[in-house]
Amino acid sequence: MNPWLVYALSGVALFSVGLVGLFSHQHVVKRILASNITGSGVLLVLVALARRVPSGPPDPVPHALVLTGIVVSVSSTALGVALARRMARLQAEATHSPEHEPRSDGEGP
Amino acid sequence: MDGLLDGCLALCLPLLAYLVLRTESLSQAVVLFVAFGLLSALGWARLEAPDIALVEAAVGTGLTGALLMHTLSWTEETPPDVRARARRRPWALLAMAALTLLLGWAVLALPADSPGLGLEVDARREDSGVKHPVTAVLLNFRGYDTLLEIAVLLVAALGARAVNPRSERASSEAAKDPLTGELFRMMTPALLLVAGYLVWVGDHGPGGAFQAGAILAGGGVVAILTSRMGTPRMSSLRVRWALLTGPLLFIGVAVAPLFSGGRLLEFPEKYAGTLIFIVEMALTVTIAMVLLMFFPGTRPPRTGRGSAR
Amino acid sequence: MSPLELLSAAFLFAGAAFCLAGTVGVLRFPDVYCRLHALTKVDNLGLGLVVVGLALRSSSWATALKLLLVWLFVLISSAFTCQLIARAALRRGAVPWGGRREP
Amino acid sequence: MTSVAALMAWPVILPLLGAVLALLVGRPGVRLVAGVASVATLMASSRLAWEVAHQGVLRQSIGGWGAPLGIEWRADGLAALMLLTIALVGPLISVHALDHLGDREDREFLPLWLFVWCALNALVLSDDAFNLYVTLELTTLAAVALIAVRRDLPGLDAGLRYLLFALPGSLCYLLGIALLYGAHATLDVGTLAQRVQPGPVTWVAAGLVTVGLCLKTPLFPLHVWLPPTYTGAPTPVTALLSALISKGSFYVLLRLWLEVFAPVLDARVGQLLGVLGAVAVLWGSFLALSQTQLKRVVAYSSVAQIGYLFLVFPMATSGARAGAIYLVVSHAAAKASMFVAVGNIHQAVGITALGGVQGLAYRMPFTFLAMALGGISLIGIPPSGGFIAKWLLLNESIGTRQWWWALVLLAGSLLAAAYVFRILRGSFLPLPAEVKVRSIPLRNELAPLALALIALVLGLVPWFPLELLAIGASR
Repeated sequence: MNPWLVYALSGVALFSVGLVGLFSHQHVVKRILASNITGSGVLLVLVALARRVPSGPPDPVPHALVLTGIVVSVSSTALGVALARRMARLQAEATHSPEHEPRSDGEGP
Repeated sequence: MDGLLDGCLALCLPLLAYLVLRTESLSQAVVLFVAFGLLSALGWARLEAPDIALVEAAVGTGLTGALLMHTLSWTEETPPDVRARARRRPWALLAMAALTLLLGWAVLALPADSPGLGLEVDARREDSGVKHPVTAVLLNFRGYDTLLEIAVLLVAALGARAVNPRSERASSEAAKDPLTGELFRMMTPALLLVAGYLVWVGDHGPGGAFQAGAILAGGGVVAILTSRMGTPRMSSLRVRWALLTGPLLFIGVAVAPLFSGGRLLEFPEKYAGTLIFIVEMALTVTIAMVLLMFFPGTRPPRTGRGSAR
Repeated sequence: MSPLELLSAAFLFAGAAFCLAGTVGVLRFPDVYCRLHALTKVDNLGLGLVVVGLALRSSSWATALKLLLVWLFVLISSAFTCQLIARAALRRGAVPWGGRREP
Repeated sequence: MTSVAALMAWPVILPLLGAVLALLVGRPGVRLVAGVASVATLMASSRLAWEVAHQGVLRQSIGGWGAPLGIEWRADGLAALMLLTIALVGPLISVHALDHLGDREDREFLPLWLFVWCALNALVLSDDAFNLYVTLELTTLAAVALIAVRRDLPGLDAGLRYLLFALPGSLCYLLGIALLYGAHATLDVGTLAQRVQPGPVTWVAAGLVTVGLCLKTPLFPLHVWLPPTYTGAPTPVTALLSALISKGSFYVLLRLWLEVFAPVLDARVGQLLGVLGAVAVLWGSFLALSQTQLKRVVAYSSVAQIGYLFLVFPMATSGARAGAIYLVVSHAAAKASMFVAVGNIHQAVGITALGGVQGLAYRMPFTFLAMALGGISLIGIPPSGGFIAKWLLLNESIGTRQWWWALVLLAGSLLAAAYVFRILRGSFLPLPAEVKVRSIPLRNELAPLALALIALVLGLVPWFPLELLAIGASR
């Protein structure tokens, strides 16, 4: 049960938790968190595979892939959060604007 | 002794991830998610991947966590129907276990000690112009991936900015606030120094454009949240130049050899190191600017929820 | 075990003990302000002891200084975050715990 | 400038450079920069396709590093045809988008479209598995940003829904690639094809890659996000999504399946994909028949047409491959023309219900001619590209003695005829008096017509594309 296998299995478990969680939750922020966890799982598997080198430094190629993967997953998370935030504000305005007095701080859509 | 730490860490990660998704209240889920990010940064460190631990801690946990908490003040805490969730939970657990077993079966079938491409990278590292293998792969051997990835960052920034155009200008009353003013003044020089060091050290040690960009963005986020600096807006030319110098330089360096009969992204032998360093400096500014653009500057409108002011 | 390693092991154990105390404090204390005490004071001390223990073990002075730098930055940032959290809690109307409450 | 490296680099670098410059110049110069970049990329793509037609398969390693370390590019007939399709269909849709969307949206639509173009060109040319992941992700994020470009509630909801279905798709694909890298220590598709043997790693990796890409294409059981996303997004963006962006993930699946996985997996898995495709055809067509909104009819027709594409997997012969790719190309042109026509109708009359189409044929002749021609190609009536594609697939299904796919093809065509004529029938009825029709610029009317003519020409002159497709066909 060498160390890389432990982390690879943990990465696979993370992937499953994230993927199933993504499809079983409705709330947008929860689903974004789940997709982030799925991404971490895949990247953990990749880095665990890099650690299989018997002696000497780990294999740098998966490290570069994971660096790219983290930046891509952060970009998609940030885009998802931006969309969710805008939607929440529009919905809030839609439900509260009829009886709400005109907004003071110039917050028009 | 190491096995115990690895085993415990490898076990905690999925459990914490499951907890993140199971907690009903959103703010608690986000806090647990930040803890999960820090634990996974520890995992990267245990797997001897310092570059990734740096980026995970700075970007994956720091910025994403701050972004999620910043958003929570907007999204309504929709009351979850606990009964439906409870009915579905055993099925979800069953699906997770089945998927883990299936994928675990494949992982166990992998060869246990294949060196991967490590040997090839070490063989060709001298003529990549950079000593640190990860930076060599990231910017020279697979530089094309990084070029497309910068495009991914630009698209995400454009999408996030397009959707949240309103941003607050720096307000003067924030400057007088003793707490954040002092923090800001004390932190900024150290931050710039660390970011510069990280870009420079990327040549022969763990570091590089992403880590440095993330550190700079961290400082910028503090400035935005303390409304000392408005979110960078695409409408101002300075922001656009800061954002796009990196990509333009990278494309220029990539395309230059084509005119002299060489191949795309073929760095000339002698100048490879310096060219990579210049491109990384410009990319650091781009990455920091993009990560800052994800942050809306506006105070969340307190509509509907009468929280005591 | 050379005396240097013994000393560093002692520091490490002390640091771990303080971190444990800090965490128990965070779990047990009744309101935000007490928990902030536990977090900021005790955990930072624990971190300081661990850092000193590691510095004793580290091979070169450079790493020792870098470790101390880590501790310095954590001290600065936790000082400010603790103040900010306390101020935000006070604004949100979290009443400080006034002594023993009737069960 | 004629070195192979330059030839293969320009179709990717030019749109990227165009997008970055378009972002830089800001509002005044966006249309000019985007126009110049589009023309340049069109020339670069056709120049590369011309070179492939004459020299056969072109290969190139980026940065001069060899296969295992560096990233390889490969341009075979299939890639050349896809490059041409993207270069022709895309700009026509973006011309229509300029008037359909407001002025503010231009500043965001054009750079995003150029990013999509760069990503699709990079995807078509790349021969490296992880590079395909990065291009897929770039396409997905640009598509999400495009869907939400109007910042209205339906657009945001559609964008989020698409993001939260496409993200797990990419991550499944990435895990499949990670397993393959773990087993064979290479990311190059060509080397993978030689090293892959049947075994648990290959089966699970193939499953993950297939599920991931079927989520993004989308194939039948995983297509739930398509109708709401296609109706919520602005119409030109929907045209881009259905015509080009969904074809990108199918292209990757087809390449990986035919070259890497087919020889090692037994045929039953191919049959399963075929069955799912068949169910998608019937399910999509039935639902298209029962819709009342114009856009939803065309959206469900996309689900059906994508179903046809998956009929290639059970009969993995070169003829079926040619048929599937021909359907990809003709569907791209035909579906784009129908969505753009729907956009015109919406712009002119403002009604999206099916009934609102009544009597419009007299006032918007070109739009409805385009819709008719596009419909003919979707149904597969002789002079259209769709007919050639379905003919090839029919031939193969009889040739490989899997006649049931022929039944699916015929039933699908019949149903397609039903819902296309249902739309066209209304347009020839007398125009009700109270409907006031705003006149739309001629340029907007010609865009769908040009797209529909592409689908028609594909039917009239099929030998050029088929010869091009034959170059580099592995089996």
